[in-house]
Amino acid sequence: STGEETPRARLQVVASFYPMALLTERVIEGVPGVALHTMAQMNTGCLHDYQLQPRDMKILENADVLVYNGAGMEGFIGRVAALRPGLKLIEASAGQALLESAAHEHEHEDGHEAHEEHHHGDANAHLWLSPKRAMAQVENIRDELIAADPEYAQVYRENAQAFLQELEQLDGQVATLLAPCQGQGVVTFHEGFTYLLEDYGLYQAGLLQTDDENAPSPRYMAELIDHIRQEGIAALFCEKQYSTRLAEAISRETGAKIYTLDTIVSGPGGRDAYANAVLQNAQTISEALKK
Amino acid sequence: MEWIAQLFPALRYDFMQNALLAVVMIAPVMGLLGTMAVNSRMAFFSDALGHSALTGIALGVALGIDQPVICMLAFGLFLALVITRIKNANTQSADTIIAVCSAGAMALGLAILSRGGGFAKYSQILVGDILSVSPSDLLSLLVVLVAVVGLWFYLSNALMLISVNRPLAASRGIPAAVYEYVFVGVVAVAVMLAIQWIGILLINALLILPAAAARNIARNMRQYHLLSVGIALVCCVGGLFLAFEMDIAAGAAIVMLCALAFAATYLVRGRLGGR
Amino acid sequence: MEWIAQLFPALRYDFMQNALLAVVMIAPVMGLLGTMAVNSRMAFFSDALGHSALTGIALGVALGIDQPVICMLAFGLFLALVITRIKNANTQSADTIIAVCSAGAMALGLAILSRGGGFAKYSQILVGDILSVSPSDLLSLLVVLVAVVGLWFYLSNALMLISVNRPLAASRGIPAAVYEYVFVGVVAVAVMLAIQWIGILLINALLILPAAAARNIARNMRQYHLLSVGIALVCCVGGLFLAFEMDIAAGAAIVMLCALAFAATYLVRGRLGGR
Amino acid sequence: MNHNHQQGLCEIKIKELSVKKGGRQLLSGISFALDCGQLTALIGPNGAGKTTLLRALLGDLPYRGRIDYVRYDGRPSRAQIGYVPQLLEFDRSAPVSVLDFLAAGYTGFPVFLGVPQKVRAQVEQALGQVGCPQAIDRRMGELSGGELQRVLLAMALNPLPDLLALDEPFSGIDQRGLKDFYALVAHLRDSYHMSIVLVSHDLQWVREQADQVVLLEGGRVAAAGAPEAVFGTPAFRQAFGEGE
Amino acid sequence: MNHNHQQGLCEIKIKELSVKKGGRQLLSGISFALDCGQLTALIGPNGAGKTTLLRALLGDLPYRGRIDYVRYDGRPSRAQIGYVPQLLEFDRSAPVSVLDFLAAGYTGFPVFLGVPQKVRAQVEQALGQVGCPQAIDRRMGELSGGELQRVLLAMALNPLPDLLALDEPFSGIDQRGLKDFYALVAHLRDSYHMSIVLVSHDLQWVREQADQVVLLEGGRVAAAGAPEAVFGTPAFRQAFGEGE
Ligand SMILES: Nc1ncnc2c1ncn2[C@@H]1O[C@H](COP(=O)(O)OP(=O)(O)OP(=O)(O)O)[C@@H](O)[C@H]1O
Ligand SMILES: Nc1ncnc2c1ncn2[C@@H]1O[C@H](COP(=O)(O)OP(=O)(O)OP(=O)(O)O)[C@@H](O)[C@H]1O
Ligand SMILES: [Mg+2]
Ligand SMILES: [Mg+2]
Ligand SMILES: [Zn+2]
Repeated sequence: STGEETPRARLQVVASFYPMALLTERVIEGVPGVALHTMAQMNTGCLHDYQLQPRDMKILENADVLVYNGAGMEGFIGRVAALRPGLKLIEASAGQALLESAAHEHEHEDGHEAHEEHHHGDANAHLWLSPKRAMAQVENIRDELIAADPEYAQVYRENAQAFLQELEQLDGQVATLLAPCQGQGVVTFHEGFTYLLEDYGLYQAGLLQTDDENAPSPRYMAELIDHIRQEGIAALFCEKQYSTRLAEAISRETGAKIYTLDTIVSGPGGRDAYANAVLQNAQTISEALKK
Repeated sequence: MEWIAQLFPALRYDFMQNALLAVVMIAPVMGLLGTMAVNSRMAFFSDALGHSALTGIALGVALGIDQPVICMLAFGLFLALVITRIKNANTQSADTIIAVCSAGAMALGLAILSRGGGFAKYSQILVGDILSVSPSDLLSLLVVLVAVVGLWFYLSNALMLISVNRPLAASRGIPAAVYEYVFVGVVAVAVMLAIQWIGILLINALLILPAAAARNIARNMRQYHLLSVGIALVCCVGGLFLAFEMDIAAGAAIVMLCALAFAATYLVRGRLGGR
Repeated sequence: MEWIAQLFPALRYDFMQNALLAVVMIAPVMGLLGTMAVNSRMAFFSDALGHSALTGIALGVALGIDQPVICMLAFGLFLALVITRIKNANTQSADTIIAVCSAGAMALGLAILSRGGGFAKYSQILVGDILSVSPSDLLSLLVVLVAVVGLWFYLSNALMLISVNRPLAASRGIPAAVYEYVFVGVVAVAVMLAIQWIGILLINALLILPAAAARNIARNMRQYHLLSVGIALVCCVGGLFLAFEMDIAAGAAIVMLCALAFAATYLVRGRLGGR
Repeated sequence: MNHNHQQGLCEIKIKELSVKKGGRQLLSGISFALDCGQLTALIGPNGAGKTTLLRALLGDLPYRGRIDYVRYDGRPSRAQIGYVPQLLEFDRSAPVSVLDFLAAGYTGFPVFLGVPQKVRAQVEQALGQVGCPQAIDRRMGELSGGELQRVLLAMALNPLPDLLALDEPFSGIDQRGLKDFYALVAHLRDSYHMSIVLVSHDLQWVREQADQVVLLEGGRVAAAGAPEAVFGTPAFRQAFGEGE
Repeated sequence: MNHNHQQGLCEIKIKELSVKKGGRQLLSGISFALDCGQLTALIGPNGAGKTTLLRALLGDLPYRGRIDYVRYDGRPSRAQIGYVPQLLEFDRSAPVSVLDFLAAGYTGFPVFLGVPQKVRAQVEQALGQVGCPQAIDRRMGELSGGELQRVLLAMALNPLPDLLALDEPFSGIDQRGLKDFYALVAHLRDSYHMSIVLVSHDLQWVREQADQVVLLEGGRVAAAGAPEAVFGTPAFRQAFGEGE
């Protein structure tokens, strides 16, 4: 669905990646003359360090509105803003209280206050994974779209209303699923689920994050293993896009089982895709933590 | 401009126009510098610089300097000088020394990164993309182009003699070490600046592949330079349009064309009187 | 085992024990292979293989083959043979050819990746971490160790003569091309297998740095091999414990120690009768 | 040195050999034969193609035409070749000692484990033969020009080859070494029934010692035969002037 | 070649020069002087340190002791040096033609833009002088051993140097070239008041032509002075045997 093939729509809306498209689609459905395009379609992970492709640039060239997650997820947003001064930018996460990026979580556990100064700036950007945060994002998207296209304010409002209701329902389901696990600690291997955990009364007990530029130190790994043993944590949560090798090593040593969650950055699309994925995640967590 | 857009629909887009101007300026710079980089067996020099750019930033942040680009540049220059210094001691081949320094610098960077955070916001500096070049970037590129071409008039003869045989060049009164330091300094600066706009893969490939392709068939310096710059230009412009048409990453398309150019010159080398 | 854990608290953890066993087996393999990799100016050979591993996977997926590791291995071997073939045509220095092939392969990979998805789940294959080595990995490593050491008895003399001067070796009835292909094949397999466990940075550094450090001071083949393997072992084991103590990434600590070893031998080289 | 050559190679026949490289015809229509027990001198001006011819003989260059190695019974055979190149370009920083280099050439024992005493003795003897025993523990890269020539000769002579191909092997050798070497070559030819091809610009010595002389000029054989015959040809006078 | 050397260099004084490398003392206590207009021959067995001494003279090796370049008026000066190395190891695959190489040495004009007609004529003349005009458009890596020596000599002779340092420059040269070269060296010394140091194993020629002979042996000066004097010393007989 590149910009040039479709007949020029009245309002070209672009979503920065899959989850933003899922949310935006529900707000604009049925508005006449609005076309939605998704950038980074072939990318199947988070957008950390994403490089813009010709396809994305073509989409952007004709765009009127860009909906993006924000909070540091789309590193390319500065360049895009500079290149297309006229483009209306909608930051879905605007106005939300962000959690600090938890990549260096362990220093908190040690209670080393001295390390505080390391934590300037990096926010955890994975807000869409918690339905509560997604609702705030939908509200942002709705308000900004109305500002951009006041003529159809009513339709946007109604769409968002319906969607928000569904999300509220989803929120209830997730809360019910996770209620038995209240107060439990969870170990994950990508900081994707911190918001979900915090919002539903669980907490991130440990995080081991690896990518090309980040490898854990053996000391940290050892502390995490000690921690898992002490707390009796029985489940480790990997994400389907990321390696499970370290998780397997920890599992071998502690006996904790490995489960897989979905960061919802790629998928089949569709009206219910978002809700289904979130529900699936909640079910996985609740099953894993069931004693 | 209308007829251009008629002929090349891709040029209707601003980003394509900017990208085109950018490669037209970068290609000659890399084509020129590449001739001597290949002669001096520095094929992985810019790769090493690129990979250690993050180390420069990390060091800067760890030391509390808040000018990431300056730190990156300073560290790149430092690394370039260290590599040249060790290389001139003549204990090892150039590629080994580059590998050692590159690995050491990268490991240092990773060690700093694994100790404390706050770098993610800078790592975007390194993900340059030719498609997102802005008009102000174009101005900086022009400056680099003029500076490098100007320098080349003074440096190229001496660098050629040094690359043939260092003691012989020294015996003719050429201060070989000075010229080498200037050359690696220029390469380091060009690489570290351009990396923000075009990314590391593209930079290293543009520096080495056109010159290597030219070397397959060139029989003298004039042919070598002409072919190197020519191949760089053709592949860059061609790659850009190819990427647009085929919907693939621009850098990847350009590099693939360069690799094809190498393959082509490699295959015809015998027939044209090369080796 | 109790007293060991007493002495080295780090070894209370299974993952540290496994990591220790793994490096104790990998270090000699890389130390041995590295001696000839450095002699043949292949300092970036394993780097090129590592960076193009993803291309192998991408090609496999694009062609519908669903065995990523096999595709990766096959592509690595293919690339190694291409590099050796072009190198033997003698038009360019080894590092240039490695750079050309590496850039071409990577660009191909990126182009395929940018056309269609589904690869990200494989890309993590390449970010091996020594801390995640499993007992079954250890068995594979043992096999590699035994195979490489065994082969070395047959290959090393011939490879040494070839690295000194190829025509001379050929005149003594050594089929230089065959030996070279076998050698790069072994390196390619070892690298492609080990990359899953220890990651690309560590593998390249382990292959090159200990041998380069040894070369600074070695005066004959026996010293060269002893020092190379010795430095690799000491740096690996030391680096692992250092990483535990200092709370930094294990791979980074090991590589930094190797770089220090290079610096140390570089500085004393004159005094010990090296160059 | 108790190689029995009666069973070995008898003759090397070169027929219509030509070599093309870089678009230029470096050799064309070269035909002659090398007999065992004979010393063949290749002479000719700089750039005539002498080195190119030797390299083709070694199979180090692609060529057209035939080079046949023939045994006493007329059957084809493979020859053991000893070669001393005109210029040895090698990696001077390699940690390879003269001992490593020669030991690896002489035996199959992997030198990275060290060199056994027996092999060391063998290397010492070979270096003694070429007058360079002091170099045994030096790195190859540390040798002077003349020392390197001597070490290469020691390599070429062990194991005793069927064909010894020497490309200006004595050009950097000092006066005393020169005499010894000339004596050594004569001795090898006479005692071991070895075929020797030698490139040299020392026409005096060639005239006295060679059994056969091949004069190359511009990639062709300008004259070939017994020294006296070749030295009398107009081609020879043209190539080297009136003197000599 | 109308360089006026009356204003130029007069003498090169070497005092207590010593060179250490790889833990070995390669040269020690070398003292002698090179006068302008004189041909000094460095002789000695292989590995004596002749090449090492030349490289120290060029400043290509670190040394202890002093090397002073003195002008007519006694003031220190910088010398223009022409050098032909014993072995030129270079990158044979470099796309550098003989013309590029010489033109870059002779002029400041950047050869990557092509070589102007005037410079080409100058290069042609220089190549003619060393008997190698056919090589002008070949790549450096394609030269035969003797052709390379000639090209290097052409490089060393232009611009006319104050000190010409030749390390066995004639070792790969054919017989006819040899005579021309010997004549050229004699001519240079006589006409241009140039100081020449030459390493050679051709003792006959040294005896006839050198003004001064320095015999090196094991890194020390074993004898120095006029040829007749040096050739009569016991050190000389010990180094080169009774003959000669
Ligand atoms: N880099 C080095 N390290 C250690 N020793 C060296 C080195 N280079 C040369 N040598 C030694 O120094 C001595 C002198 O070498 P040099 O090349 O000066 O000899 P030479 O007189 O020129 O001999 P030739 O006549 O064979 O050219 C030799 O014994 C050689 O082995
Ligand atoms: N790789 C090459 N490509 C093209 N021409 C070459 C190549 N190598 C050598 N030549 C040319 O081939 C000719 C013969 O070279 P060769 O080295 O065989 O001469 P030679 O008889 O050994 O001379 P010399 O006495 O100087 O050693 C020379 O003119 C040289 O320029
Ligand atoms: Mg020759
Ligand atoms: Mg010498
Ligand atoms: Zn993420």
